Amino acid sequence: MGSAEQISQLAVDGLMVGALYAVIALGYTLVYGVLQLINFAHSEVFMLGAFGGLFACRALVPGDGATPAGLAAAGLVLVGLVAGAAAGGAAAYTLERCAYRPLRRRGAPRLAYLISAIGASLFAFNLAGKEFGRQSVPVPDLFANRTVVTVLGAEISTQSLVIAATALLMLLAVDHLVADTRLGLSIRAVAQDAECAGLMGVDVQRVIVVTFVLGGLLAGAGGFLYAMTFNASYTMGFVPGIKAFTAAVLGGIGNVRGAVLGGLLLGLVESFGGYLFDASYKNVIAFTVLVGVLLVRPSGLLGTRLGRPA
Amino acid sequence: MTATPRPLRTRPARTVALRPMAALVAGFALVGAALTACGGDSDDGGKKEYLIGFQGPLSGDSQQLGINAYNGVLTAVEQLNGDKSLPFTLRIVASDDQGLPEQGPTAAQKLIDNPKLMAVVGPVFSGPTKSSEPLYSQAGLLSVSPSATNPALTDLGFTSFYRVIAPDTVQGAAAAEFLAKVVKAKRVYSLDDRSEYGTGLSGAIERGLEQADVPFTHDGINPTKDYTSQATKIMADGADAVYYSGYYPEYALLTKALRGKGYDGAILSGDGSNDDQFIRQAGTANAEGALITCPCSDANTDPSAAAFVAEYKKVNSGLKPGTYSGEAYDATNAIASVLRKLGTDANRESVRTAFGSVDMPGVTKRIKFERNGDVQGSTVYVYQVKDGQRTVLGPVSSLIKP
Amino acid sequence: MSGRLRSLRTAGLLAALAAVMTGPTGDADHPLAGIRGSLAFPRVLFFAAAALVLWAALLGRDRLRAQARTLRGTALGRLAGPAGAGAGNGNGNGNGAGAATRPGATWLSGRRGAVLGHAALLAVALAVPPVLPTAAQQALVSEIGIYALLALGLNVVVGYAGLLDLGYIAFFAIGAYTTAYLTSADAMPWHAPWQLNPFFVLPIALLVAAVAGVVLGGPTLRLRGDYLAIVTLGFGEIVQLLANNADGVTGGPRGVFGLPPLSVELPGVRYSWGLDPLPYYYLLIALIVLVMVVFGRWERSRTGRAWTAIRQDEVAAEATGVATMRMKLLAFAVGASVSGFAGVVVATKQFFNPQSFGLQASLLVLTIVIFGGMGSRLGVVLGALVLQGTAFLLRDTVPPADRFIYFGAVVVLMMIFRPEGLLPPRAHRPRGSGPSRDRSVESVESVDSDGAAGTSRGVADQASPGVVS
Amino acid sequence: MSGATVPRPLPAPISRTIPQPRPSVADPILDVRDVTLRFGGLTSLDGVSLRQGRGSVLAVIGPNGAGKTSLFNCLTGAYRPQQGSARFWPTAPATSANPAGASALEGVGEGGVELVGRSPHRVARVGIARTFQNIRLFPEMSAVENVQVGVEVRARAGALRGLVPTRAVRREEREILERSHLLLDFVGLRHRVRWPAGSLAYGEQRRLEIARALGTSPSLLLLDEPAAGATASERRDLVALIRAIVDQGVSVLLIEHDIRLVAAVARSIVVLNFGRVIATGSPEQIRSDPAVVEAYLGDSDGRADDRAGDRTAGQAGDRADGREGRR
Repeated sequence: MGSAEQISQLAVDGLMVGALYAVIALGYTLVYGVLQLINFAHSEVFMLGAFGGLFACRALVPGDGATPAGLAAAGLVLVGLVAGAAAGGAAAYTLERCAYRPLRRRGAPRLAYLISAIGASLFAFNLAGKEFGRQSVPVPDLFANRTVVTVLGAEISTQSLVIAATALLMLLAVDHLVADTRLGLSIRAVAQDAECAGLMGVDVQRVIVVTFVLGGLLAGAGGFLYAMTFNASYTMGFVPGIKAFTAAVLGGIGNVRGAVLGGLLLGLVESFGGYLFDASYKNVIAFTVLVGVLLVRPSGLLGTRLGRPA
Repeated sequence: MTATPRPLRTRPARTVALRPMAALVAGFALVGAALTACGGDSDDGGKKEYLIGFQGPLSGDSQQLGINAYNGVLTAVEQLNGDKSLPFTLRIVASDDQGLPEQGPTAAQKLIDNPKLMAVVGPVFSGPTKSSEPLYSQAGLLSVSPSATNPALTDLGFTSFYRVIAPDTVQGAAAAEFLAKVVKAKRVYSLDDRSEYGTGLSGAIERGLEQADVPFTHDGINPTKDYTSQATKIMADGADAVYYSGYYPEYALLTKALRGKGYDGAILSGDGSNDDQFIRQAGTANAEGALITCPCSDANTDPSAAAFVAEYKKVNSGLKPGTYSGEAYDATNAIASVLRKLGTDANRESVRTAFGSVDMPGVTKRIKFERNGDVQGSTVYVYQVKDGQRTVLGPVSSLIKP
Repeated sequence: MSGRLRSLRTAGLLAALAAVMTGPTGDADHPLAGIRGSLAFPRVLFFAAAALVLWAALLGRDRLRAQARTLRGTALGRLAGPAGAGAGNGNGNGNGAGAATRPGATWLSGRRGAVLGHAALLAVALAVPPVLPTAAQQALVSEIGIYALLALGLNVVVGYAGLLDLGYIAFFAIGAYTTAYLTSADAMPWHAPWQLNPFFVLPIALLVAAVAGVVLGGPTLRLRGDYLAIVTLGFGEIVQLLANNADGVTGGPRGVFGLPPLSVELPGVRYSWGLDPLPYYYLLIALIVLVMVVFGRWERSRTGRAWTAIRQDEVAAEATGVATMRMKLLAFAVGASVSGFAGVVVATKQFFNPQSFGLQASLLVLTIVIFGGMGSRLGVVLGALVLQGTAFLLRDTVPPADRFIYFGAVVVLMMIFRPEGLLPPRAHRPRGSGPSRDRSVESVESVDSDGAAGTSRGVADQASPGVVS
Repeated sequence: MSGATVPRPLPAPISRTIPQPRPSVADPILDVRDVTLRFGGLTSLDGVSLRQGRGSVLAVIGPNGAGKTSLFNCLTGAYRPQQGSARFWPTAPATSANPAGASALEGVGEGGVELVGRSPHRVARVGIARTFQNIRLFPEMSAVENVQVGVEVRARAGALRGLVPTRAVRREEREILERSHLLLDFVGLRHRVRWPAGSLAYGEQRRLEIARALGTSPSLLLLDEPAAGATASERRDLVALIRAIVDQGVSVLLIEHDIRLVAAVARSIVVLNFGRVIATGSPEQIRSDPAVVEAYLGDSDGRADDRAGDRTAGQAGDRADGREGRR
């Protein structure tokens, strides 16, 4: 293998993982934009989405061990995505309803939200471990995974293509939704000044719920995509969650396009960093990026809040 | 003197009223938990009862290995209790250490506190063994591990520690030999998971490879999910065999990543990966052809262990023995053989002193100990995934000859 | 009417949740088996009954509250009401110390009562353990005592200064590894040229951990609360990873084994802590009492007030001349040093490896602090006793791996229903005072808008979670 | 709420005080020169200069969003202006170790102390205390504890020394508590000593904030709209309170909308609009100044735009304010 091939291979791998980080990061960024609150439990939404999609696929994949092909494969991927998104959305709704809303109603201080979210996270992933077992679970093979194209020596598999294409579609959809729709307008209004938006007739409570659910839908679908490569397990949320959060901060938290940029960049940094240094330090790399960005440029690369032109 | 201060709220009724719920729910949870506990044990005739302890992970991420071992102990105990010629009955007391070193002392102490308890099968993992053995040695309570393979454990001066499994040095040497002579690897990529077990095994393998003059690259990676850049690194290294010293969840992901990139060299791992979960988690197609070394025979395919397998299935409602089940069964039987000799007036001290001279056939190997508590001699077997099934290729020694 | 139905729904949901939490376990092949099993007969009957009891309790309580409210409403009426009179009364003497006794107080309240109460608790703590089985003693040391000490330290950071530190256990690791470095020549590859008695290591580990706290806190304490939480979490992970990967220094995953036990060697007095848990227990009690006394003194001093001020409104504290950065660093360093302190005890008592210092341990300590009562010394010690003690007693009925389901639920429920914890700190307990903080009412039902000082809610935003009780 | 506030003498700082110098406008306490503050493209303060005599009351008035609070934030270290300087000549409380007071104050020479670039707590320590437009108390702490936090700025016992209750430490604690009670007395909150600050009535909270500020023994007190939301009788009390404070030798810099209240206490007034000083002078001069009349009544089109811009700038600043980063 020549070194140019390795470089493009690492870039492709990094971009694929980065796209997943971006999808999860959107959830952090949207919620942050609206509530100025880091949703610590978002990683568990991601995990539950992965299980949701996985179980749906398992129920549908024929048990004879044959790998589906063609339309059946595409349909199964879609089912997985939808089920994952649904599970994620439901989890996010429940989270908002049970761990956040009572606090908001009381006007609790920020620290309370953080702690409540940490508690919810502990609860959710350990309960998932109890109900779904503590072993890693693979997503059944939904299509034959083989190399489709070779770009500059990098082999791109069906799976990478599926993941990248889906992630891209979701990112575009969210960007459109936030930038161009009425719902997006109210989200941006609440992000900029919740009180004022409330006075102007925006149903703030509803916008918050919708934002949570939107983040949950994305994270759930992202969880399913993630599980296709890396299997699902009850502890799977934590590390990608932290990394997605890093991506959100890197791009500028509260900024939708920033989250995408941050995710892709972080994926690349990690992929190359893991190759050049020690793969054990991949998490250290991510944390170092996080700390560095927070200390040097807390507003991130693009640095604007949700609702202001990027 | 005054009303207690209480914030006024817009919805006082709800918020205030829900207040006691935290306590109530906690109460329900506790009662419910108690409900799940089953009733007491019934006494069995007039025979003397000895207790046998079990220490291992019965919950947590690695619970499967602990459960395998526990079921092995259970099988032996059920079988022995069915034997009318024994002057005593046996009962198991299990203590869960979750496989974590910091849980070890408490788990061990629970067993030590029970005066009727004569010996312990366990601890299952090396970490808790290190933290628990000082207590067992102090209490003079015999503990026989079915699976703690860290080489150093028998050199730490524990006076009541034995194990019925060969340390990783034995497996490492055999694996290196297998790589050099059967796989005929020109270059080996030795990767460990930086755990106590993994580093011990990879170290032993690398010493063996040095002796066999096979060049190798050493690398370590903490358990993670994303092995893609590691796979790129391995392929860039040009090694035609990869040996992963670690456990099956990571071995599965590594195999998946390597095969996904079209790696066509040999992929191997050790006893920590010797579980059907590996095939499941890697996907049948990816796992095909993967090799696993283990200082354990597969009772399921070993004709001499057929009786054990049948008994195991009977006791454990149809489950097949897993990794370490046979070893735990042997450890229990070895303890029982000492008790049988001592009759009804055994005590901890007599059991411990008599155990060093045990010499009996077991289902996994002959059970006979070195002075330091290591089991004598051991065979390392090689397994391969064929058609989605783990199958035994045979002992390393016999694979080398042809 | 709808209120009642809502209570019933809440009660039912909580009971169902409890049923699932305590119910059977599922696995990946039968993902719904656990839930289905939890909601099957006869369990479901029990929990349905529990829900009804809960509902009845709620309704009864509702009614009492409503009555109390009407009474209070009339009492508060126009003027400051009885409360104001009482308060003025209580401070007629003006110059009394912080804990001036209130009129009408019985001999059990006030300063003297507190001292007596503490003394009684201490007597129980000293007298009971010897009669317990050794396993319980073992748990008292390594699961309760150590965590009580850790919780006392974290309490300074979270409870006093209002900073969320999720990498707290890293300082525990630093204390433990410092002990290994200084006391043994062969437990760890890297060791000091001379070996010290572990007792001398106590102050050294305390200092090392405090310095580590300052080094970490220096750059990060400028960050806002939730960022700080994430950065400290990252720090904790990094310390664990480094301990695991730097096998040439720390021994890596093999851990540290065989440190010399604590021992006293004075002329005439020779004592060595061995494997028996009881001596460690008494040592821990001594340390806990020491730490509680020191922190109690701090709590009532200028330092404690500065911390509270920072927690409640950092901008105002800074403008009032409180060196907020320095005080936050102090809180961080103090918390870290207690953690390092505990590290010494653990290191000399038992084997440890990097696994022992994971995120879960940090979260466990946090859970204890939340449960016990942020800012309350006795509260967090009792929190450790109750939480960890229950976990120990139920270890054979509830799988230990399920513990964190309960801990997570405890944290969320506490934050919702009783943010001030099991035993709230003095400041939050009822005290002869007037109507409560009507300002908090203003922010009810509105969105928390991040210290937007332009709005009237700047104050509430910065305040501690213990604020609203 | 609680009836008339009868100002009493302002209690002495915990350590002895040297005699306060007589108020004299020729002897400045504050000299602000050319302060410019921008947020992104928005200019919040544009070359603001003002000068305050020792022992005087200077009022800063201006329409909403004129930059008054931004000016306060620049003086107290919450913002760092891009240009300009603010020099301050404190009258330091003397300590027993240093009876000379002012001359020994760190960094105070002929040129006074530069405020720009100081962190807020160091501004407070050098002798400037402030209140906030939107009251910022420590709502959970009792009234007296709120004041104690201020008084303790001048305390000697640090975190470690405070641990050991030596005689000196105890005496100091007693003095702090005593002084805090006297300050509460001074602002008329004697009957609220042990009440949580958050439970006080609005007017009481304002007074408590002033007591806390006075606790730091300032030579200059910055009041940000102290009469906002006050009743007529509360305003009268406030006038009396401010006069009493000035009588004790503390200079006051005041932001206020109520021009009658301003005229009652301040001999000179600075008018800000769009971040610029548009007029300076006595209340009478200001009232007849055409620029001021224009600013308050004048053409509404232009003003609406600029004010909106200024408001956004203020918001951005407030957000920074809420974060830990001060600059």
